[in-house]
Amino acid sequence: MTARIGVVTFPGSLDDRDSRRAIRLAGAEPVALWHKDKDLKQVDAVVLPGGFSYGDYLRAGAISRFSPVMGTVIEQAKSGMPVLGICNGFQILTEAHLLPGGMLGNDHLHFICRDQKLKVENAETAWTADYESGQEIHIPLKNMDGRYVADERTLDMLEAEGRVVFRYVVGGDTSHGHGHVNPDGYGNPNGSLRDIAGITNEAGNVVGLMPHPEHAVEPLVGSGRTDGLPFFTSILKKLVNA
Amino acid sequence: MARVVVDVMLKPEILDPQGQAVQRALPRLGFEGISDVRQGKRFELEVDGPVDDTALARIHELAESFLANTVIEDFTVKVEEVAEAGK
Amino acid sequence: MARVVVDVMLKPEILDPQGQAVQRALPRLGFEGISDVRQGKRFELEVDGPVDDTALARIHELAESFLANTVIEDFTVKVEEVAEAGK
Amino acid sequence: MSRTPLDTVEHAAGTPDVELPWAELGLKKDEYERVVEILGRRPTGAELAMYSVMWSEHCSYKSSKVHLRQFGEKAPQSDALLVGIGENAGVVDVGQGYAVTFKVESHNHPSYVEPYQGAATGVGGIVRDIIAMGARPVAVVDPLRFGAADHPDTKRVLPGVVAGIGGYGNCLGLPNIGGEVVFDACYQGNPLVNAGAIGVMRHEDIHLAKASGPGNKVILYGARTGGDGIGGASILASETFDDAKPSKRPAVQVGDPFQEKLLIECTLEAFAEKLVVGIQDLGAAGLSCATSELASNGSGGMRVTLDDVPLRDSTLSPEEILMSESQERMCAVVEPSKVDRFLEICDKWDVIATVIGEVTDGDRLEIFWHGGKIVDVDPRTVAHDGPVYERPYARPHWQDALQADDANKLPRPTTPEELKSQVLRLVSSPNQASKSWITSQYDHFVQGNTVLAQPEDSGMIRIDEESGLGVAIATDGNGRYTKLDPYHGAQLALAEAYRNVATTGAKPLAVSDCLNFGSPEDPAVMWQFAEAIRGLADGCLQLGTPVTGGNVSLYNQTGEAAIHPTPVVAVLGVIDDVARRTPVAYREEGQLLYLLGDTREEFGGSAWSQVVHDHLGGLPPQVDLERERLLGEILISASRDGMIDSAHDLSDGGLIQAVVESALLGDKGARLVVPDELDAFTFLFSESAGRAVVAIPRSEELRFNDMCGARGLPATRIGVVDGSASDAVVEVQGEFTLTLSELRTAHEDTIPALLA
Ligand SMILES: Nc1ncnc2c1ncn2[C@@H]1O[C@H](COP(=O)(O)OP(=O)(O)O)[C@@H](O)[C@H]1O
Ligand SMILES: [Mg+2]
Repeated sequence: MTARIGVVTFPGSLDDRDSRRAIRLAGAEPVALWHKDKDLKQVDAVVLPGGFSYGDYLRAGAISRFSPVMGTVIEQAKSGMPVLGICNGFQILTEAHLLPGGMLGNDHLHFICRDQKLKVENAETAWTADYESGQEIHIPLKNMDGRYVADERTLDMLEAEGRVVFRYVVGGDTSHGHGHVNPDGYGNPNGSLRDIAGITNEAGNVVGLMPHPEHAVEPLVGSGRTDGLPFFTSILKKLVNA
Repeated sequence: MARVVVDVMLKPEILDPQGQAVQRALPRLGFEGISDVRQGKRFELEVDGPVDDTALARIHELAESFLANTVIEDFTVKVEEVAEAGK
Repeated sequence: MARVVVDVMLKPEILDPQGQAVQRALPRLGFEGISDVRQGKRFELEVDGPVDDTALARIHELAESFLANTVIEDFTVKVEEVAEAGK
Repeated sequence: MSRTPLDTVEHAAGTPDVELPWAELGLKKDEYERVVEILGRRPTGAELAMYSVMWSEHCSYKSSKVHLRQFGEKAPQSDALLVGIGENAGVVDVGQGYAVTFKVESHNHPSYVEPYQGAATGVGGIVRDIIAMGARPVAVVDPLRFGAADHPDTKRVLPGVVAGIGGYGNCLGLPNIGGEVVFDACYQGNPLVNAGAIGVMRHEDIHLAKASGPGNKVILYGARTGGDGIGGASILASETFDDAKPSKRPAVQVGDPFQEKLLIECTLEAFAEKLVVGIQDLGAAGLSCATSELASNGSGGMRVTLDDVPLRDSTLSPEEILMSESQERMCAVVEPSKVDRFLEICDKWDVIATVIGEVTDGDRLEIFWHGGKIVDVDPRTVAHDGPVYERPYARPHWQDALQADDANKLPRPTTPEELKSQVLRLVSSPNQASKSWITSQYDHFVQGNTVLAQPEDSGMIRIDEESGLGVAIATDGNGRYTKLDPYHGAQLALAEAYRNVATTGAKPLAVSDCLNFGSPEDPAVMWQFAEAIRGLADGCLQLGTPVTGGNVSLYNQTGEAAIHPTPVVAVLGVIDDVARRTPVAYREEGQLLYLLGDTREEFGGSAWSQVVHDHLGGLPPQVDLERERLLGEILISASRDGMIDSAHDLSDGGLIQAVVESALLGDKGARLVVPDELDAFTFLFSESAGRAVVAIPRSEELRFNDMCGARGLPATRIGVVDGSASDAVVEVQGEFTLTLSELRTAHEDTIPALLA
């Protein structure tokens, strides 16, 4: 038996096919979900993929959050179904208030695409169990609105409850600014508060992050590393063992 | 037909790099004496029918739930004179 | 200190994909009766010293040369009451 | 408000003396007279609108046609070519049942007026060409040229162009896998914004722009039609047909990438269900072009009701609707029984779709408005029988003096210190510096199939996950070389793009080009143009890579001053298994560096002559296309057999530029020895063509040398990969040593410092 993991396609989703590929490569069964359908086709978990849903014209994720499928996702997430939001998916999760805080434009005002160094802060969530806490990994990052913001109280709460799942690794040689081909991918790429790259909800079933693990699952393409695969093996194990 | 304007600005405590970029450029352009710049969004809604209290209340709701993300943004709603836009 | 607001909107004949995306979403959110939405930018400038005609003229110039792209955008400049922003 | 009667065909026939503003619409007197002759009466306003845009330089290629013919006449025999010049884009067979379509286009002028939107809509336009062939777009490239790097206007144009290309391409989900950024004062006021796209399909999915089958419906879908790009038509509307003032028409178009993304998805879904008989994108000349081309390429005629076109601006006149260049629209021909399903798919994707007409069994294109027939033409006369000019051309009087001003005679560095400082100047000069400030604004991961992207020699995309089949693309063009010698300059562009593709391990298959020149009315420019095409066509014949399509951009000039003639050449290649690709970066210490090819004293048009002496003169490097082919074969074999771990072609900046790039990318040092037969300066800076540097594992040295020896390719051992990370250096023995961190600062800080 394997797990069925749904990937929602919104108008303007871009990495839906890539997320399905990553799920398949991890050994689970990818299931395509459509934004206009309330029905989740009995999947065991859902990935909200990256992209520019509705062009991100109002705010990233703001329009998709009101789609029929999100009604069901919100409901199911609250009763414990694992949900992963990648990039635009993360933005949708904050707009839907499944995760606290909000996403704003990168502080340097440019789109940024690079292989980013991250630190795994929480290896207990449904999506990160195959990592080790403190592990440093490289995951491609590509976005325009990647700056995570929340008020101080929320940030303190996230820290206190261990809900910061990933942080950008700051340090190393970042003197060349964001456009520098930094072979190590150091630095906060967008001005996110407290270098936050990804967070989880209280229950640990909903995770959102800006970088794209689905682009780091094969040695030949994308970043050429496979540091993103554990996302998909983590959830598979959890679901199969459940 | 009437126009209702919704202005959405980042909350004051949130960094506004776009506004800052404008402000940083000002001296280069020879402008002095502007101590702060913030950049936000302006929505112009053309409303069919009268803009009465009910209509305004609904637009307020729309702004709160949709046009603005109140976690990070503030907004104001106002009815605009139907003057010609333009400079 | 005074606040001058520069509103920048796409010229009416120019396609406004942002406004369109908002407008198309409205029925799904249960909002009817809004026949058009345009989305633009709002700049709030905090001006040191008095906002007299000279100052306004300069801000007009700033808007024209920098804040707006007059090939595709119109703008308006107005002095704002120093009321608290917020909802 | 009184309105003059609708200018129907009937009305036109009855009012032969009405004066039409043909001159304002850009027609010459004799061109207008030909229209009258074709029709046997004066055209209606709508007909005039159509003829005038379709017979414009941009749509009819009237100045370039006579020269472009060579691409067909001299086309090499190639089994790979499935669709050649003339369609929206050429299509090439890449094996395993896959076909690839690719093309490069220009959006130069709009990008100067409004950099962001001009560049964005440029990407939008080329991508629609690719979809119109039946393919899923899989990547874009963006060859760019700007004025001097430190000119204030470059700070306006470049960031806007880059943000626009990124804003549109990123939002469409197309990885950007290559391009160029060149600065030269000659492009001040005339930046070149070229954009290319690649699409992939199965052979059986190839679609063509033709309307056949009487009774089939013509469906317009995508964005509503607004008054975009119709300056001329507005004149027509106001002066002859309406007493009201013309309404305002946009001077610049705004792109809507989200709409285009929906257009891609719904078109591909319609293709997958085999619902489409013929298809055409709407680009320049909008509906005028789409209807007349679809009709003239098909077997029958076409009848269109213009009232059914969904409008963004209800004040548009029929002439304006016909000429509107609103973005993000497509036109499909669909059998009646499949129309409902087609419309359903459009609805699924929230795309507006409307039946606006049908294919008829006559041979006329008839267009109706408010019940009256306003167009009745033979569509071929609109789409294909435009004027053709044999513009006069002449070798410019200054060409000899330019070539006589020999760059090989410029003062050269005399001491190791001077050599070292010139190396630093070179690698930090805007043209040679790292472009990552720009390319990091482009998504190159999306779609999950990017094998190589910037700053590799060519971009590479996997197209089959099982077999590893992939395609590679590189674009090149050197306006300086082409100015010195247009014939050989164009061949050097071809040679470089060909070499870049082969360097990554892919076999070059086919060519697309974007020919950017000044005014064709200047005989000197026309000569450059004619020579460049002749060179390119001869070169393609020799290399066996047919030109499958391209684009011509003329009038890139301000007053008398034309840009350097700038043919940009894109070469597409195929690789059986992307696992065999060869990257630029050095990977392992101890590997041996070999220089392949011959190095001569060749500095005409070189980066060194520009950076150190601000000089342009002499002759460009010699062209030897047989050598390019041999070099390519060796590089491809070596990659296939796993003999090399890194390769970088040598082009502008010469050997030192290439070595520095490979070292920085791999974070590995290199120690070089100047070969006996060369002096250090020539070794480092010469731009002789047909060369590459490869890194070879020691275990492969013998085998590799044997291969080169047997096939007659000079291969010289020039050094070794040595040193890692912080203590690594690039050393030229007996001359100088530069640390990687010095080089990194020099190479990578230039562009951010100029633009950030
Ligand atoms: N505008 C651009 N967009 C995308 N890639 C670019 C752009 N400009 C340069 N590049 C990439 O940067 C690398 C170096 O460019 P260039 O020096 O022109 O290459 P080459 O000399 O090998 O043709 C190549 O991978 C090229 O594709
Ligand atoms: Mg190269």
